[in-house]
Amino acid sequence: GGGPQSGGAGTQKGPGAAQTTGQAASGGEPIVIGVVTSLTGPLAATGVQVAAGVRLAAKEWNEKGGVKGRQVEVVVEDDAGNPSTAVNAFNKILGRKPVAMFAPTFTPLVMAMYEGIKQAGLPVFTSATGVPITKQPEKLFFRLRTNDEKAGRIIAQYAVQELKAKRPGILYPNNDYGKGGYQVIKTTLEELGAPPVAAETFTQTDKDVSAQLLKIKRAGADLLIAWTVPADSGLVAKQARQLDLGIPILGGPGFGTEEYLELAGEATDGIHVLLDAAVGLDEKTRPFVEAVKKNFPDVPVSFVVSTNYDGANMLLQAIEKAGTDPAAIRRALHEVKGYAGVSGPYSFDADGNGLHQGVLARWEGRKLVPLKTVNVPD
Amino acid sequence: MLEVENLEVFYGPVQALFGVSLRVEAGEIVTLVGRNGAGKSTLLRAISGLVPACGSVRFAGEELLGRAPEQIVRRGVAHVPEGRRIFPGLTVVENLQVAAYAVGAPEARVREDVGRVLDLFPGLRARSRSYGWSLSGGEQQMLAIGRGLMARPRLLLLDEPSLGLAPLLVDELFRTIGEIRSAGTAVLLAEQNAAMALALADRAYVLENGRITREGPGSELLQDEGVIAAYLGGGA
Amino acid sequence: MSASPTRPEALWLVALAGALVVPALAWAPYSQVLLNMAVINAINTVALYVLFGLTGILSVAQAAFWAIGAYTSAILTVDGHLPVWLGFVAAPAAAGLAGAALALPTLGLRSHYLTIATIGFAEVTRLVLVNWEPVTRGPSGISGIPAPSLGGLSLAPYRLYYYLGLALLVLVAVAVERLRRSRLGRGLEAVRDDELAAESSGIPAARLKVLAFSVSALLSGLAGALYAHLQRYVSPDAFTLDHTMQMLAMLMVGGRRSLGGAIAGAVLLTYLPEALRGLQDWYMAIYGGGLLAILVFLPGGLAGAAARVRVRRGRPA
Amino acid sequence: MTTPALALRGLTKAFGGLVAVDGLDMAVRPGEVHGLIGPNGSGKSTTLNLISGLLRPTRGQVLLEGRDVTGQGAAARVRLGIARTFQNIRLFRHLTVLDNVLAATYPRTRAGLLAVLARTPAMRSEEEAARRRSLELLDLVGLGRRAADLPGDLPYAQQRLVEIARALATGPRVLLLDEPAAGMNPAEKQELLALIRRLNREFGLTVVLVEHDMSLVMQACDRITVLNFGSRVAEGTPQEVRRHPEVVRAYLGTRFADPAAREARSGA
Amino acid sequence: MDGYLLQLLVTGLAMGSIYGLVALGFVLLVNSVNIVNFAQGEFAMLGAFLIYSVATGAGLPFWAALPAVLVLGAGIGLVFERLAYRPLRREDLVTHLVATLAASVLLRNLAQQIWGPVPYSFTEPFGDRVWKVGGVVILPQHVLILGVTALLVGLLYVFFFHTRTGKMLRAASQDRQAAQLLGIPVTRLGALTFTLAAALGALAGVLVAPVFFVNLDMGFVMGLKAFVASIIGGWGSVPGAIAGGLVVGVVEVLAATYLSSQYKDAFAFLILVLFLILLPRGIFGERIADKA
Ligand SMILES: Nc1ncnc2c1ncn2[C@@H]1O[C@H](COP(=O)(O)OP(=O)(O)OP(=O)(O)O)[C@@H](O)[C@H]1O
Ligand SMILES: Nc1ncnc2c1ncn2[C@@H]1O[C@H](COP(=O)(O)OP(=O)(O)OP(=O)(O)O)[C@@H](O)[C@H]1O
Ligand SMILES: CC(C)C[C@H](N)C(=O)O
Ligand SMILES: [Mg+2]
Ligand SMILES: [Mg+2]
Repeated sequence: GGGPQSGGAGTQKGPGAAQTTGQAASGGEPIVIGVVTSLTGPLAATGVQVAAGVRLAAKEWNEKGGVKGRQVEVVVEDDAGNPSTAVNAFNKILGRKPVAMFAPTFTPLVMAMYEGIKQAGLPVFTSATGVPITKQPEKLFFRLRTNDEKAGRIIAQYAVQELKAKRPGILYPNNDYGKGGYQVIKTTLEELGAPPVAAETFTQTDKDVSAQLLKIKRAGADLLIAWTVPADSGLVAKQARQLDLGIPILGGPGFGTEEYLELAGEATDGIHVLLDAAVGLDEKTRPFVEAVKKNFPDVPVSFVVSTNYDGANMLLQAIEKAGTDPAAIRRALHEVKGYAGVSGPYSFDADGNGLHQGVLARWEGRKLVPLKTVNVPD
Repeated sequence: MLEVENLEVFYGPVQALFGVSLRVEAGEIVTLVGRNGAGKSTLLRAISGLVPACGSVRFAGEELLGRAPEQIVRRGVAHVPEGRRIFPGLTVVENLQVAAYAVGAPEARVREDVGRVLDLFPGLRARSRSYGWSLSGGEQQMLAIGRGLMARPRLLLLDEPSLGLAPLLVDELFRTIGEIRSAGTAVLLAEQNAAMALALADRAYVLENGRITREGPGSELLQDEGVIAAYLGGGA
Repeated sequence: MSASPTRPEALWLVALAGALVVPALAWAPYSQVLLNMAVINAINTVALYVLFGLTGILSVAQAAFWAIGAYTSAILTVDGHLPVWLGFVAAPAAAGLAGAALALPTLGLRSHYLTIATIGFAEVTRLVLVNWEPVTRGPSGISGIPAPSLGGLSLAPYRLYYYLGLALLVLVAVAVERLRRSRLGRGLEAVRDDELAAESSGIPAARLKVLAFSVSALLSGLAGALYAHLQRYVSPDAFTLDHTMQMLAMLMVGGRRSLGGAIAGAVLLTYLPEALRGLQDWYMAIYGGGLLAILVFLPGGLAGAAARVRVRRGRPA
Repeated sequence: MTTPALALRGLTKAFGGLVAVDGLDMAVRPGEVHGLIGPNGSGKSTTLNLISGLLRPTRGQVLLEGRDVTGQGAAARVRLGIARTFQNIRLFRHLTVLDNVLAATYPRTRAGLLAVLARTPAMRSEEEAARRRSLELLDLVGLGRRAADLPGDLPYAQQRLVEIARALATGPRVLLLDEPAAGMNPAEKQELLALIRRLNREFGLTVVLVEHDMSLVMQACDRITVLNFGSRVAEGTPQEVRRHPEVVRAYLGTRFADPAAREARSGA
Repeated sequence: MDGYLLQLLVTGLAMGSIYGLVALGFVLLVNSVNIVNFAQGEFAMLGAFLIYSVATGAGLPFWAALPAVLVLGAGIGLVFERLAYRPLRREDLVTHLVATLAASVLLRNLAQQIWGPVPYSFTEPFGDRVWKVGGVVILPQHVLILGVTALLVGLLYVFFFHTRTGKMLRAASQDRQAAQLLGIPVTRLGALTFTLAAALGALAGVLVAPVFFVNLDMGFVMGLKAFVASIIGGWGSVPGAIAGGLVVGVVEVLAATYLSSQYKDAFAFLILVLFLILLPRGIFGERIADKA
């Protein structure tokens, strides 16, 4: 069964508003969970969601009396979107003797902390999707989202098989996330006999993708696969509409967030999206979304909150079962099979990948309508 | 018109002026002579508010100490500083205009005064559209003096105005200073060219190591043996 | 400051002694990594001091040289399987060459124009790191960088690694001070104060600027190797314009014409944001305000403040 | 005839439409003090800039001891033996007076980067010698006591002397002085005159002197070239030049001209 | 010319006019207090957030909200002048570079405290309207930006070269102390300048909000490119700001299309370096040399 899903009283301004959640009320020292995420800097919009998810779970457990009679304390430190700062944040939290950590959503930041993670030997949760993370030999990572390899394959298959694309074009940001996704999508498209006719990239801080869109159109693309982060996805949708691109768009997970919707506005209508999880679409997830809104009114709700919320719940459950020894926690986590999280069913494989699904949906008006869920077990 | 009393100036821990007192009456030329580093420039800077000082500087009955340089100028005291300080990216004419704008002169007067300065220094007229940076040393000096005149001050502080000017122009400059006086402007003049400066001066002060050691009519100091030995030398 | 003929050598010795014992007092990995970062930042700031403090060239390409050093060593030791020590030699060499390569075409440029050219160089370097995937592995960066070892003793523990860094910093500081007190150093300072007058005194400004660029880049390259083998992972995000700006702030806070100031500023600004972490998401705002306050209330930086104290105590500044 | 220490041939410099130096021919004999005078803006400083290599001529040549140096840069010309001072003092602001002079020993020293880092004995003795020489030069201009000061703390006249010491440190054979007496009082001018003579006679320096103080020019110079509008209007000994009507009219005025010239002018 | 190329040019010019608009803020400060303001982009960011709050948040109509935002922007400029410029007014360019950098960190993070890290969309005054001219898409917002930028270029040019205050400001930027000695009220003019610069920045933010969205990063991105533009146009040159901006915008779009979108940013800097080497004064730069 899942963790408790409705929150108690009291709202906080944002996940960064207070350093810790939960006090040692009863039964000795609190159990400390560390979170390294972007509270400031260019990635903060996503970063605050990580902290919110973990905090919400901890709060709910604490209200039920904690874990093994101990309160749960969440310690959050900022990575400012910068690898060195991320390492410092990680080490700083280590001083609080955490039992496990939550890492940023941006793969290079996670990799920067890797040396420290290895030495500390702690289980680390992340919703970063870069493939290399779970390829590390130590198997310390527990990934809470579908990784890029799977997601890329799902999106490419959907493009060819369901949307009948023959001449797809690809647009991606010139960073780790974009390039990783692009490689998989391109290879899959080629395997499926519909190689991309154009693949264009842009710098993530760039606020104009019209030249790229025009070029893709000019190349005769019949579908645009846009593998972009939320803020850029808004830009793509809007500029595609303005330029009258005239071909269907299939977006990556970035197209399925509140942040995106705020930016894209009307331009989102008709766009297909691949999501990790049907948060907010599925009636079952409603109470969760409301709990987040209530506790963290300023935090946008997306699968980033829900996956980290699920991760924290699985962690606390594992502690309840196996105690606070890191090795024991990891063993317990690897035994998780079919945990029904808000985001979907979790089963950690040997590499530590927990979620293995893709939810395909379509924007109709300003509403996302789920179309189908694809499961890709290993 | 200008009364300086007990002026003291420090540059950090170093004291440059020790209780200096002097006065300049309306329509008078007063010359300061003194060796290098005696404190002539410092005195002028203190009067125009560029360096902080203690004591008292009263102009037309009003205390100037503690006022910002721009307020002092608007009360009628213009300062042609050491080192010219031409605006390099302004043309000759703009350099002049700006000095008049700063005291709120009406446009017609600005035009008239620019013309007068260019008449005074024909060498400048030829370069009137050139940028300040490109002028020769002497041209810059002329421009600096001209800029000082643009404010139509009641008291003009001139710091070594003859520096870098050709002999013919030096003669003319001193003649001009005489004319300025005739027009009713008082002049306080610091000059190395002591002979000419003293000849022109109504009164003069000798500054030594930050103290006034002597004062008197210019012609009198010009005859003074001590002054001759120290400041007039054997040369010109 | 550069005008002072009598340096308080004692101060240096006290600082060094402090630097030697401090790891014993700071056991947590957090403190240990910060010590290491302080040393790396100090080398970078000294490198910037050579270029900006001594030569008057404001370059914002420093992080690019740092990156070139870090990547050179990472690539050679990970993909080339070369010993780490070779990386420590190749990194400064590669960065130094890059420095000369940047200097040569831009020699004719003055002040802000040169600065802008260095921004261009930094951006292009970053783009190459991101896009030249076969070599740099693109934006995902290079992981698994080995730690150096000394006669069988691995220097991986942060505490030991810190001593390696400290030794290099001391070496760098001594070398830079020797440079400053030589004909070359005076030549650099002359170029900084008045390039035209320097040329007219027989000082070949262009050649010295290339020297300054090369030395500065070389030192940052060394800091890069140190960084790569400390974090054991490099990615393009670790070497952005922000980082150069941080080094510049460190130098200005320390006092731009002072070697000691450069080091002190680096240490201070390495710790300042960390000390403010307790303020959570407010801390960057406070950091910006604090940096501004330092500039306003400590004109001339730490070195300037120290000089004023010395004057007040009646000793020669 | 001996080769001139310095010769200008048809030297021309145009700034856009303005021809600051216009086909100037001039020969400076070895060991003489050669005056270069003329009204403000007549091209004297520009000429010095062309000689010292800070400006490239539009046309014409600069010859040092018969050798064409027109293509050489400023620093290279210093190495060949031309040194100068500036009309607007240009000292190295953040270096001490001594370091200002020491910096200019650069072209006469050789230690490279490695020698400097290793502090080789050769480098150290070279450094020692340069330091000694620089202090001697400061003593020569009378500023030994101010070696440790920053130039900005010195009075104007002394800053000019530091400039001269700095120029001397480069080991020149030809010294170009641009208004060295500006801002000096008569006593100081006398000392400057003595210094110029000493440099000329004892050290065998050829000097080109640009100066508006006629008393100094007349006493110091062996020969004088007079410029107006960038061209030579007269050349000769001080006595010849001060009598030249064109020079009197355009530059000197009657104060410096001798009675003969005054008559010549009033007669014209 | 075919429609595709024409469309690309239109896009490039649109981006270019944005760079030019922000570059005008730099130019204004260079010509009056002679500093490079790293926080100029942050002024634009604040303008965008303010218009969002005042128009969307408080529900004021756009044309009423605009003057309010300009006034607020001007107020921010006044405070900025007091805290980040005036105490350092005697220091050099680099001190100001670091000081305005520190101020930009402060402003950006204060903005995050006020508005949160999440971007907003703002589409006034034209909403989603698009013009199509012979197959070429033109956004009214872009036309507005180009028009406003051109107008501002004209106004600023007249201001700096044909008004008393403008000439006095140029003088003050070249030698603060000499200006003071002439009686130019440098302190008051400095405050005026920052008021104008911040208001100009805020206006830029308002105008580009519909193009870039309202977000915390927009300041830095625009700032850097605008800075490049102002160098290409000529240091401190008013017409150079727009000329440089247009060059950068067009080159970027063409290079991204015909050469490589991976290296798009590199081309902006590449032409910059080309300009620096071949035409160091920029398109309209005045020559102010070091003269012996
Ligand atoms: N900014 C300064 N900082 C420190 N000391 C200074 C400063 N300006 C002047 N002094 C010192 O103050 C004293 C007086 O200098 P001042 O410039 O007033 O002399 P002066 O009579 O004008 O000499 P000169 O004939 O050289 O112009 C000198 O000893 C000088 O060294
Ligand atoms: N770089 C330049 N650009 C444009 N004009 C210049 C430049 N340098 C000098 N000039 C002009 O050339 C002329 C000659 O200048 P120069 O400095 O050689 O005069 P000078 O004879 O030294 O005069 P002074 O006695 O006043 O120093 C002047 O009219 C000056 O304005
Ligand atoms: C100086 C430049 C690097 C940056 C620019 N000033 C900005 O605001 O971002
Ligand atoms: Mg003086
Ligand atoms: Mg001259």
